[in-house]
Amino acid sequence: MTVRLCAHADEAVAGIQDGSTVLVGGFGMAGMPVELIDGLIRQGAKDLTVVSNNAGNGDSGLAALLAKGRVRKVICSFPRQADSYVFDGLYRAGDIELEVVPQGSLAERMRAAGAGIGAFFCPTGAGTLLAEGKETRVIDGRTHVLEYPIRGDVALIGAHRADRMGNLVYRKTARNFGPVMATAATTVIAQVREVVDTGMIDPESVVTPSIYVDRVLQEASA
Amino acid sequence: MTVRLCAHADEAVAGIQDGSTVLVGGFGMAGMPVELIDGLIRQGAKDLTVVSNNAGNGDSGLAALLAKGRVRKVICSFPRQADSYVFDGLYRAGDIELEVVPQGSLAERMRAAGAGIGAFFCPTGAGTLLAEGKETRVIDGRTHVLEYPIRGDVALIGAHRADRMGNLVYRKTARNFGPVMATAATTVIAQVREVVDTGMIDPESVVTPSIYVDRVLQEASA
Amino acid sequence: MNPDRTSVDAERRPLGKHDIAALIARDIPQGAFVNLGIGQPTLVADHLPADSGVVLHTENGLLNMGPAAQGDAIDPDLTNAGKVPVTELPGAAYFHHADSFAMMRGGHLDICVLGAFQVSAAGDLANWHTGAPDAIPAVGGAMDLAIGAKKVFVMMTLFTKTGVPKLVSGCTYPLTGLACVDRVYTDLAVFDITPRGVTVRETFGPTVDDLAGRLDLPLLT
Amino acid sequence: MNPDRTSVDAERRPLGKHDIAALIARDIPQGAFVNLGIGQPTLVADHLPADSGVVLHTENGLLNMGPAAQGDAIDPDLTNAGKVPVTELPGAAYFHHADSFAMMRGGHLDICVLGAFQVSAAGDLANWHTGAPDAIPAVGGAMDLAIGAKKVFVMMTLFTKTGVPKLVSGCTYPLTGLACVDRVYTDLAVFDITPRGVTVRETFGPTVDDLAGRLDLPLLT
Repeated sequence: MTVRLCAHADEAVAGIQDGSTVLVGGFGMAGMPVELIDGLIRQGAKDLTVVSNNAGNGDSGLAALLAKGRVRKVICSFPRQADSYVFDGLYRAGDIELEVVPQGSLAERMRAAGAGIGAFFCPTGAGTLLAEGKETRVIDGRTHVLEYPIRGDVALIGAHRADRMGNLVYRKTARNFGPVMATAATTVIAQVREVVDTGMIDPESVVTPSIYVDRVLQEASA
Repeated sequence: MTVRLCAHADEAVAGIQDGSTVLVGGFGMAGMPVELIDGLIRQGAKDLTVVSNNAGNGDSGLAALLAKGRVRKVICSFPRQADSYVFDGLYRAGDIELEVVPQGSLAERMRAAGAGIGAFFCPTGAGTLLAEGKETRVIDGRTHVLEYPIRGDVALIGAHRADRMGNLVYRKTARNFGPVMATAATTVIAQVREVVDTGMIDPESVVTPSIYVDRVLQEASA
Repeated sequence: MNPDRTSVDAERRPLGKHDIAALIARDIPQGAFVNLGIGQPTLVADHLPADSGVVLHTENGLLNMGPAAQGDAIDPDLTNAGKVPVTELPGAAYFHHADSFAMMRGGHLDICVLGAFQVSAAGDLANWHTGAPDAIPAVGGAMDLAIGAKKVFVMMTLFTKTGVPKLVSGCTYPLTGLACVDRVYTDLAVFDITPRGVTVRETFGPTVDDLAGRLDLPLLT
Repeated sequence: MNPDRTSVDAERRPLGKHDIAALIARDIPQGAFVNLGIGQPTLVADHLPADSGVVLHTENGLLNMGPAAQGDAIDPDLTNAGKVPVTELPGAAYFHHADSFAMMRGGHLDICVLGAFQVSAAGDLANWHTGAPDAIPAVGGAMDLAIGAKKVFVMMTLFTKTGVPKLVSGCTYPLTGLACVDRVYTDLAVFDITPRGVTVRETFGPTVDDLAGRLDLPLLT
């Protein structure tokens, strides 16, 4: 349905429920929807499952959400970083669950959710710790692991530009997980640097079509 | 490896082997690589399996290839059209095999081939004739059909513009199957309307990155 | 019968295809994302108000499709799923076939409107194959459309030209999809397919009892 | 030992990391599509000739990546997989993560160069996890890279700082991928992993017999 253009992050993240699965875009800081995450911290939803490539850095953004004890579980490919001390502390204390997924399988499992694929056989991780307990099958002589979709109740993504219908384009490698997460969540909330009139984005260059986007927040800093 | 810019269709289709699986782009005439198909007719490879949305119209293009008895099997979603009399005649005479695949599963099976997915559970067609004999599984209460990748030895696709590295952009709905087929074949041959210098296509707007493209033919008519 | 729930208008004549299209257009919410199947369902577009904000999807790779192209606007690179030249509207987006069918199969379209040979009381749809032994099977995107949209509306006449019902207790033609139809718009009535059975929403000419007498399935109101 | 097949240069000193990188760069064919893993493998880029036509892929969504960005060219929207600011070259293309990993997993990259804790005689790779009980597991794209490229090259020292071999009969660290490594470039020698076993291609200082004496696996030449 018609996209809502939000004047403030609090409006953009309104209504996120306790217990939600929240897909959070970004790879490092590129594409990270910082204002939306800060909005989610103010908004107060708890018992969240966060799906993101990393598990937060330093003390802001995702790390701040974790520090407030609002995240029950993290699904990511790479939680351990030089300054991921907030996550590290919670994990070692047993205060947070972790599911580590190979980066490509993380993306593909979200794509499957968005694309109506019930499950898929994937060669990545076969024979490793990360495939333990998963169904496997040899196809064309190669062992594959059966992977299931990862669906979000909400996706928080960062994009470069939106039109008033909600079509999105990204910028350089800040594109990363945004387009996939936009297909995989019930409510998709995009933080963008600018909103332009409908018709000002070339239809050949749209990366996330308007159908996937529910709310758009123009960054305050832009 | 480095793309080859071909001066003539005969050079572009050189070396296609008897018995090859050939993915042919286009939806109706939009995106149909007519010069490459004509080149394949001259080139002479036979006993082909053709994967395309339709099974030829009128007397030219794919229909002409079929009429010459060079195609053993067609895998498509919609063989029957008002002027598909060449295919119809061969089919009724038992002179050609047909595998009908739902249009989305056709695209997704080629995507799987290109994306290294061994097989996937798909809800499309469950409980219908087209799922007969296929493995099924109920996932989240819904019956899914296990679908396997469709790989091409060769893909013949039509695009709008290439740069000298082989990056491709398409035009409007002529994009259709081209980008998917480009990922799914060992040798990818693109017919384009114009070839521009490398750097003249916006990296944000590339639809088929150069890694997928082996040969480029600039249309003679362009 | 519950007159609060079913609108029976014995004064109304059976609807023509344009009337059915208008009826469907009336029921499409503001701003919905909609796929109109090949054939009669495309008529629905003509009845959407200019300010409806409805966004049309065509499975060959376009969102926010405009009306059929005329004259100089005809572009062989821009067609709908029926291969008819069309136009694009501001805010359009192009994508390839795998992305387009991912959008359909993933449940992102709000409504899809399809023609049918038969619809069963359980919402099974048959619209791709007559089952005739010499017919060449051709499915296109019918099965993807049938299972993908949040709501599937069928647009058809209630009876064949020879008077055989097309809303049936079980389909005899080969199926397109199982339990996928939500609502059936016909020339004589509109039906909802519900877990309890087939419910009559509205009739045009016949009473519900008239319809019940001509159909081989129970009707709820 | 077959001196026609193995180049043993007892005069040469063990290679430093830049020498190994140069060696790998020498073996990358003109125009190849290559992913250089995080850490030492990124050094290979510095040794590719300007006219090599080699196209670098970074799994966070860019083909035809350029060198690290300096000064005003630093753009927070443009990094490599190690989150280091980089540049783009003419003919670059951006894509999202599902497309990027489809490209990797689908076997479209010609070569991937990875670091390793251990490589086994069967080509098993261990490079993501020390297996230490208190280690926080973090895999990133390591498993996708290991199984996806047409050829997987490993770049590592042959022994740990305490002299323990890293080319082993079977990995003791948790695996990244099974039977996925094709060639191992080390400071002391280059090895091919073949169906017959581990073959020494070239040594730098030690003889093959020296190496065989220090490694717990048979070496072919």
